[in-house]
Amino acid sequence: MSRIGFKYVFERMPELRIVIFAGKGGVGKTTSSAALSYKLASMGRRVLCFSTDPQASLSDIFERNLFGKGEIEVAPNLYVLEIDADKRIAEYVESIRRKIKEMYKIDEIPREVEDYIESAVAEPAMYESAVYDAMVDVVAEGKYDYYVFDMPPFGHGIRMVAMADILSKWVDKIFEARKEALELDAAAARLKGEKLLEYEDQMLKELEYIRGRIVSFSRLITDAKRTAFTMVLVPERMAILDTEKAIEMFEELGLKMRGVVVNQVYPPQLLEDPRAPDYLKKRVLAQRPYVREIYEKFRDLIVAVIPMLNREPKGLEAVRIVAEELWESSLDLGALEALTGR
Amino acid sequence: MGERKGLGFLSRIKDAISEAVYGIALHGQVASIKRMKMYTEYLFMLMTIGDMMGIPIVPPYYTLRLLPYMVPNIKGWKLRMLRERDVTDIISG
Amino acid sequence: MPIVRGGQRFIFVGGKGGVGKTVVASAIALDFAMRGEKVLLASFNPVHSLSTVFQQNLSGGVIKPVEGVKNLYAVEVEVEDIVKSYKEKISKIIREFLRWAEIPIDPKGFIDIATTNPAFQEAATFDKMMDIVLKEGQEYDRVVFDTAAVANAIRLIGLSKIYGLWLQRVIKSRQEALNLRYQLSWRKDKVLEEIKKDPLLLDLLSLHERYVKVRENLSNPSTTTFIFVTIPTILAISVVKRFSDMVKAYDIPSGGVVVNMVIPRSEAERDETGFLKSKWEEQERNLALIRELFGDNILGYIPLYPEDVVGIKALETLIRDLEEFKP
Amino acid sequence: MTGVVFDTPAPYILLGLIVYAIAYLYYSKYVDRNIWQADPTRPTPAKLYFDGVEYFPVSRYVLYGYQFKSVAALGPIVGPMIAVHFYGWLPALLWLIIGNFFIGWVQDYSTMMMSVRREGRSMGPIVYELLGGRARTILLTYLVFYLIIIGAVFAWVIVSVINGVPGSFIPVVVILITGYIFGHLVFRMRVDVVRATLVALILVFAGIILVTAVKDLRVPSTNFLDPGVTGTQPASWTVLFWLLVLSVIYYLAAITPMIRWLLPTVYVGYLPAIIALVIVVIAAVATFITGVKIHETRAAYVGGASLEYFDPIKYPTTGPIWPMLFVTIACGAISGWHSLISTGLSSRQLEYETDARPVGGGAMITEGIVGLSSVAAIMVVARGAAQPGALDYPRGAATLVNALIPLGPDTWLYFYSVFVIIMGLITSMLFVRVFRMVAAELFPAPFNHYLVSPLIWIAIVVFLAWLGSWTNLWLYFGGTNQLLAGLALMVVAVFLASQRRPTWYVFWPGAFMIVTTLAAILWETYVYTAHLMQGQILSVQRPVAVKFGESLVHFTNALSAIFGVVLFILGLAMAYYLFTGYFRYRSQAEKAS
Repeated sequence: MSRIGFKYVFERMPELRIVIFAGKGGVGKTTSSAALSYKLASMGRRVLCFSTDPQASLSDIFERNLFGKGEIEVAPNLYVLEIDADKRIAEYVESIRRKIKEMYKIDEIPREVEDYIESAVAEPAMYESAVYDAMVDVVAEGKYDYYVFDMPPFGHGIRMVAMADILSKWVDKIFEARKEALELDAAAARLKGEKLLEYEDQMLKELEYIRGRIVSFSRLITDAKRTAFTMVLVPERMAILDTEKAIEMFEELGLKMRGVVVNQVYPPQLLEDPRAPDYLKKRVLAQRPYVREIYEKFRDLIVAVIPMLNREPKGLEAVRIVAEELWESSLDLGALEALTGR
Repeated sequence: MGERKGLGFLSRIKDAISEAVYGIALHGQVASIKRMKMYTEYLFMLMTIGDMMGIPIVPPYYTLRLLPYMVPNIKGWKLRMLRERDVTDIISG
Repeated sequence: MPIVRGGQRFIFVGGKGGVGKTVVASAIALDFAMRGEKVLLASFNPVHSLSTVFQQNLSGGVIKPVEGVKNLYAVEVEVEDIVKSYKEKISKIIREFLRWAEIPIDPKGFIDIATTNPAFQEAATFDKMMDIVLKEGQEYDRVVFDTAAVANAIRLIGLSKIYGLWLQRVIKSRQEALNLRYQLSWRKDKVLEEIKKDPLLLDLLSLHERYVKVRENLSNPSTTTFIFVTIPTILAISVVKRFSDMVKAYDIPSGGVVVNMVIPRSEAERDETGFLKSKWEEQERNLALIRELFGDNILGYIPLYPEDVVGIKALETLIRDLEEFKP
Repeated sequence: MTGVVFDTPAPYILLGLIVYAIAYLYYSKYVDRNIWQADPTRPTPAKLYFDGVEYFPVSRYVLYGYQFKSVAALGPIVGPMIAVHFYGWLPALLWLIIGNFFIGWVQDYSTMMMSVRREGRSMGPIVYELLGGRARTILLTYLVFYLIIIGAVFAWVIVSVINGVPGSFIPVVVILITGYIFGHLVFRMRVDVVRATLVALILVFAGIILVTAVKDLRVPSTNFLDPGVTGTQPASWTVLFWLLVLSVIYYLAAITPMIRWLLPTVYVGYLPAIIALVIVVIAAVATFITGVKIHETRAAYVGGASLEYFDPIKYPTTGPIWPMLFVTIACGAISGWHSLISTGLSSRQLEYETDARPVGGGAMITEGIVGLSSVAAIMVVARGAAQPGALDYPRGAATLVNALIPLGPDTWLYFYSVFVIIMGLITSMLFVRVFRMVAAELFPAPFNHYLVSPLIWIAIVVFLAWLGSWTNLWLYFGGTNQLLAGLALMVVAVFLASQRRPTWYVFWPGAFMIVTTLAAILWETYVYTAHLMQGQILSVQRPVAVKFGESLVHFTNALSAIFGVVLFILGLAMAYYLFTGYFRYRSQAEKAS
């Protein structure tokens, strides 16, 4: 009953396709993402691990430069994507320029349009948008069985999710406006008795395309059956506060947090081990109140507990260790409860 | 206009009358509908390329994708949107 | 010797998440205050923790004196008010355009979306930071910024020129639009008055003006320094490396690196479980890397404490350790 | 046909038509060529500022139709109805003919031309540029008054026809519903306009035929809420009832999406209206053949110049022929409202400068013809009691038309009653919408809110229509409208002066209109003030006074007097701006040469 781990999450949620790891900086989001992806891939499924964090450390974890290199297979079936948003933006904008030139058979883009493009590139939220679109992109392609997203720290992570909400409302609204404008055009034409051309508005088509992507992605990530939002936290005051605030903000967005992963929990045996120095025991004890707080506040949400490792989780070997803990935690809820001293 | 020349006086009268009837019955409404469309377009443009008038509204990432189709409308849109209007402009129709 | 040497007024503290930026920033601020300088500690974290570190209520978005320490003031920056006023301005402009609009759709939804631009939050944070640099901060000998994750910080302090570029372009667009509006108006005098008072343009212009000043301030090695906090793990080190390189590339003075959460050798040796030992061995390799990368720029080491650093006493210990502790 | 045709309206109407032909063929051509020097090669705003929405060239025939539809409403019907009653048909006819010749089309055409030469600007901006912000504010304030007063008068006319012709409301409801159906067919179900129009026509005529054929449908009966009241003169409770019904319609028109109901209803309403107008004009000329005679109780001239008419108590609802006749008949002779239409949309869509003459001038002259036919219609029905009745026109029109197309007097009575009601309704529905816009510009919050401002309009309109005297209100309407005309003409004079062009042809008509209307407004104010001072009430107000006490009526009259004072002061101020502006530009022009 009290066994925990992602194994059970996947058992309970057979339709689960997307796992998103969010949380404060330095709590092990990227490690968890890498580990879960690794585990799923080792079971023979195609997995994409995608870091949306601009301080992406997937390269560090897999000890291989992945930044801006596209989808790289780092282990059998395990693909990793660390996008270079700036590069992506540059390419995207260039394609728009090309399209304008082709559409109107011009060599030079009109000044006000060019000004607009340049200003768009520099817009503060452009970076996030590009990352967001990359997420939409890989999911829309549907090449993988599972997608694991590593979100940027706190504010930006939530915003990335909020973006799904805003963007789909936005695209809905402008779609409505465009459609209404065309309706009105058609109405005027009908009153004039002009032959009614079946409207082939290219912009509407483009909008439909954008809308299709945004809305279906937004639907997907807000679908509790197919997407699991997971907060990673460590037994520290700030991490707990962050997690609470994140859950609150998620609820404001109408989303539900699927679970929390508790990372860096000192193995309880350390306390009983006579070989452990007082210093270490003190650290274990210092962690206790926070473990208790986590247990009390998030008991129903805890999906996995990762013990404090004796080394930095990098390299496939270390990832494998974390992966096993994530999949079936050696510390189950009972052990956790024991830790709280009740 | 050129085509009509050969059609003779009577058919010219007929055309004139049917145009006048259209003017009485429908022109005003078509004008109102066009104006409504114009305002609807305001919203659309504001929400997409508002930055172009210094009104940043949403991150322009997806807007860029629409930009190519907007290119021919931008000038007219700016003119219409920024023209100062008075109540007496909108009485008719 | 103070932790941060040099006379710079503005001290930014950054690093990967979870490395203890807030604690280090607090320690630096406290250190100066105890040496008799008037210090402002400003937190730009999305979830503030100064109140926790100092064990007193410092929230509310206004500058408050830190009780128990003379000369130390702190603020947990809130941006909601700025975001709100910005939203109101945008909404007013849209409504103005639609004053006589006969449209088949309800514009309210549009206005709601229009005012949720995620850039607003960022711009507002930036705005506050500039205020502190240019206004409030001028009354203090030192201002210590506890910034959010480094990527934000870089953008926040306008290291990336991109923000300034964007501002310039938006200003230009706004000016052109207003100019066209003037040309197309018949109430020239009235419209000219309105254009002069255009809230959006005024905002943008003041933003840009302050931006330029802040940039000047920040790229001046005699007024600003940038302190990085790291812990002896590869992940944290590579982040600091990346950002200190970036800072160098932008001619921003870098004030040094603080190495946090170092497991003391003595404790590792005492551990017979092997748990700390193997961690420590890894740490030794990483510390060597840190020395290699930052050498003389290392300001000091902070041991990994068995307990959380909370309260002024603990900070005082930390300050002492920073000077004395050697791994 | 007895050989003596001078006892039918035909020769007089024909005389009018001839004069109008001269106006159009010679006078307007002269003005167009010599004063404005219209040049078909000069690019019009439609071409210069082409935007496909407001600015784009439209054929002159279309614009002519549009302009005519926009200027012709109940105005050319109600005005003659009152004027013929009080002054006899000859003065009414002469003013229609001469007024339109020298002033009416001159204004419509000239304002349009001025706008063409001013980048298609509308009246507000032109006045602002020529005379300054205060003059424009006065103009807009005038607009507010205009919209309220005309709303009240139309409301009263509508209510008295609905009340006097039981069951006439039913076809009107049918039209309102048909409007919705038409909108749905065309805009939602994408039926083409011809088919949808057929459906609409069938429904509209079915409504009229139904109420003519099935007598049981003629409910509710006249004055059904005021038992004991006889005659068709509407009584207080019934009036209030119908006014509230109208209020609902107006409010819906003001706040629902235009495209769903208001616009299609306007269209559907105009279908029978156009037919009605064309038929009545033909029938008026055809009295040569049909032999419908001028009614024996109708005299060519009744009075108005005698000293008697200077007694406001004895003749409270009229007054001396000068200035009152000239404000009684506005539309048809000259109407200031048209200047707003001419400069609103038409001037931005003229393809050639030379089109302004047929569009601006031609439409106004056509409206004059409608006015003539109204006079003819009133000529052939009996002159009732002291007050002109709103039923005079439908009765007269039915008499004229039935002689030509004998479908039975009842059929035509219902047809023309519905025509009057629906024209009044449609224009009022559009006016409340315009009021909403003006309020958005002029009023402080929360009165500028689109859900609130229509209520203000409706409340005042209902109050005035219920408690005021409609003929007096009509005179106020005429006053505001004609003053607007005088001002518009003067604005053109100022403009021409600034362009160093001859101004006489607009200056003198403008001056005449301004002086006449200021005098008329003053007279009306005097009428109300005199009643107040002597503790009297106007005869039409008696039923209300009996039921609700005289103080309410006195209050209404006091309000009306204040109305008058405000209008007068505003008019005077505007006239001041205009005349000083005119002479300033003139002296500048002289100095320059």
